[in-house]
Amino acid sequence: MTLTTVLVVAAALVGLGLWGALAQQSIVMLLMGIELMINGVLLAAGGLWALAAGGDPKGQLLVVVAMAVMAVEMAIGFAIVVAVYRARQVDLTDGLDSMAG
Amino acid sequence: MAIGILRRWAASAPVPVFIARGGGAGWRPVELAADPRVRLVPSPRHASVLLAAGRFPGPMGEALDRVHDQLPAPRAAVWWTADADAGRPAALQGASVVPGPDPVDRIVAAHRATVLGDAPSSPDVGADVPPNEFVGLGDNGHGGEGMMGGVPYGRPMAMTADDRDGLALDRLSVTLGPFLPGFTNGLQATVALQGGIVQELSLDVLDLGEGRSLDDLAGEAPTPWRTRLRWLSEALRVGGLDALAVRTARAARQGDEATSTVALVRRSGLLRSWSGIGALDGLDAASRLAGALDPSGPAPGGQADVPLDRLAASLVGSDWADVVVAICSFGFVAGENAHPRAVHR
Amino acid sequence: MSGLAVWAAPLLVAVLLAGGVYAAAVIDLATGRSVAGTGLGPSALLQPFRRAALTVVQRPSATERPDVVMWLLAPALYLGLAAAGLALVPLSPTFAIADVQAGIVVWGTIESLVIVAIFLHGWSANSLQPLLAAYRFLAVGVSYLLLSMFVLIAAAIPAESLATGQIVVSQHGLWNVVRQPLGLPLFLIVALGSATWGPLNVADGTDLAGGTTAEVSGMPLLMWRAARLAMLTSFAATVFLGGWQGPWLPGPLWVAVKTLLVLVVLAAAGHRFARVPTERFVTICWVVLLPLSFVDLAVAGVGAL
Amino acid sequence: MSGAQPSLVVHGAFWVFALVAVVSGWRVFRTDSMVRATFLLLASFLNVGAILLLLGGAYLGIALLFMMTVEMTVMAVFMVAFMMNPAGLNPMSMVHQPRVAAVAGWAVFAGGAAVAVWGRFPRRPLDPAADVIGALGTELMGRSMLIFETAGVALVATMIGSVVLSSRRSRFGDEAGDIGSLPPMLDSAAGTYPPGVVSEPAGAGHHGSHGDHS
Repeated sequence: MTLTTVLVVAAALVGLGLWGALAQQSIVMLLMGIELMINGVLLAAGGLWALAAGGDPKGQLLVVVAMAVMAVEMAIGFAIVVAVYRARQVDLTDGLDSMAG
Repeated sequence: MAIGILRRWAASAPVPVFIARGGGAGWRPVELAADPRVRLVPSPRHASVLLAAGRFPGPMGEALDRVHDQLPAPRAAVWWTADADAGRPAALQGASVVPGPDPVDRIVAAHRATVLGDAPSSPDVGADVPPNEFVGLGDNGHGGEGMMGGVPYGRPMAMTADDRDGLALDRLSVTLGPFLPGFTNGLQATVALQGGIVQELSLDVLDLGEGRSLDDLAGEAPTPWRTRLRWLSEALRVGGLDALAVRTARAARQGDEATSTVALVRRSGLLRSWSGIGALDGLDAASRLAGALDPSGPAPGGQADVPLDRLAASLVGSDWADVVVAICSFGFVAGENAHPRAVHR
Repeated sequence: MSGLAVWAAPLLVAVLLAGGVYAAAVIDLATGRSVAGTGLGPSALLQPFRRAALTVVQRPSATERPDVVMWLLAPALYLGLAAAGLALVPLSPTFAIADVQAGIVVWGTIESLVIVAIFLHGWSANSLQPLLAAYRFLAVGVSYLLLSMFVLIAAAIPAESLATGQIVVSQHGLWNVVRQPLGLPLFLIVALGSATWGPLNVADGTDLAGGTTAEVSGMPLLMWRAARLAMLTSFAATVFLGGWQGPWLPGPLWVAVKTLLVLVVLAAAGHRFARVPTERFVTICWVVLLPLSFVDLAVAGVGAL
Repeated sequence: MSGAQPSLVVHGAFWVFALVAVVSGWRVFRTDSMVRATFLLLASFLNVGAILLLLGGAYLGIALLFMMTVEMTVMAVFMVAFMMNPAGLNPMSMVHQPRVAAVAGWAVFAGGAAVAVWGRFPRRPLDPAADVIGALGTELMGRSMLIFETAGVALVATMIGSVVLSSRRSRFGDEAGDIGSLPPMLDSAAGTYPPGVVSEPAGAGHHGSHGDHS
């Protein structure tokens, strides 16, 4: 468990998340891809905090803020999904090619 | 050796019994809860003995067969009936028949014999295969239109439809009953569910046959209060009050006034839990329960003609668990006497 | 790890778990019999073993296309979480099996994973009644989880620490049950929910033919029942009743006595109160209980100033 | 637990957690069932949380476990509610632009890994004796109070925003009754609603304008 290995694992998670977010048609699956990317970011931030920054409390703060961002992302994401689904019966990104209305 | 000890301990446990109430059983089997040698369980999966009480003609017999196969081995079946000569369902071919007032001795004996390995476990009746072949349609071998719906295994898949939140979520069609806890004898519900919410409901009573009731068999004509306590015991089990249900069953068996039991029921919050559920003709489940708790209240069976169609229509839009409570609450007014068919359209 | 040998910790947890499950089973049986009016009798002491033996003898059931991995994993997860909860309990001034810094947050995690375990148990059977039970439990679970958070944070404030050991120490002279009178009742509601017990038995209720357990038999059913009982035992004594503190008796004994007391209260509540309808509980939880937990937190905060 | 020289056990545990985190993260997008997808994502999060614990983030790791468990539980409900094929019984494909996505994913991974392998980072490992939880608390309530408060306000705004967006009586709604929101016009130029969206007076309501069934 060195900084390098931690960061490689984090990069793998971010890559997987991006792949999922781009490839999946469903909006909720897209959200899950984004969550997985943030997961990788959290790991990278935690690794840098513990192994490169000597435990600077700002590093922990960054991780906490990232978690808050994740919560916001999911809540607003789902609210939009609900609103869109109510309006159009659509839960696929391809069905949302127009922002009109 | 160790296995032998395990089995001996298992054999001496109170017998978990799943009761299937058939024609002529009324609520009488519920009284068995009073016996400390048995324990009534809510699912056939938890039982070691299936007690078939009453008659099981035609579709009732088929339903019994399905329930029988759900009991885990080692299992046994006991048939408590006045007329064992009339049609015997496949599940009861090897069952010991009790033509007397109290089946508990036979239940315990059957349980001990199968658990100790002295008697074989009651064999499966149906084949363990899906009811239909998988039939694939569409681009990816799924069932129906678009990417959903259809009947891939001969059963309808979920399909979107309107719902009360305006979200048009998936809807699932199933048949439930006739041996669910709280259900009146032979009652079967065909229901379309969206989540736990009932969107369509039809209630039917399967044919229960004609013949003597279990009370006739015992040579007893139970007082209205006793039949009321039997029903109350079942209702308490549905409400999550198993210990009080045992107490009530004991009172029914002993012919008690059960004043303290009724007081406990009043204090249990069951009335509050059931209020607002299953309202029909200005009465909800709680007020029906309150009527049952009042010794001077309406006699059981006083309202023999519960219109199942109207009941079903009034329950559309409620939670499935509330439907069970509502049906259970009608079990009392409908009367549990020899003829559960009193619950009839 | 308080200097405990690596092999000893799991062993000790197993002993605690077995003892806790047994005690809970006997107390539940005894309170049930007292409500039912049947005699208590010494048979109550052996009954749990008999019933367990029978469940072991029965064959595990199968449904059509269940998610087998999840189905088997859920009871194990539930039991493991209960064990983890027991490991957090400080047994004496110097000893808890798992003496972690953020003990109370760990407990919150256990509670939330319990919700996942119960949901998966109902979901993976691929059967209607378990699924309905799983969903209604989810609604209840997410509601009571919030209560638990605020109540536990309130308990951590006087201790100025997230460690369970410190929380017990902080109750010297004045137990949290007195200092934060709202805390214990609210926390007992959480305990009933986590064990899906009595009034909050929405996951395994008879009205849904046994709920998430409706399709389960044999060993998995035994594990599931043991886990539910174990969840009842874990935590209330530590956070609100002063843990190991008390005169005359040694610490671990006080923990046991207080835990048994809590068990009696919970078991009696289970036998005396009917199941609360899901929608009503969720409403009560958000409208009444959650504000009460805010008050609890505010009281704790003001007390700390 | 973690110091300058983590033990062999810590190394082994790290690789196990890392492997499970990555594999379950990958399986999220390869399973048919939405519930499975959600809880696989949770598994990925739980393992990352465990790695954070190994790294010495006593609070961060646990907080991640806790938060993600609750979040994924709620997510499971949404997944089942909004995804087709919730149980995974119907085999189907729900992907688009798979090649673009795969290339982008691999590219990001390669870039990140390159930075990880060849990048120069200071070597300042965490002091194992440090009180990291206390340090975080002091930071949150001290120098970085403003950031913390901002996050709090953002979360409140999120709550309000998501309720407004998702509630039935949203900004198009009608307060007078249970009429529900009127969805925006799909074709605003023509000024027409698609058929069935506006409720017909005879009660032939469609979604969004559906009254109580009872």
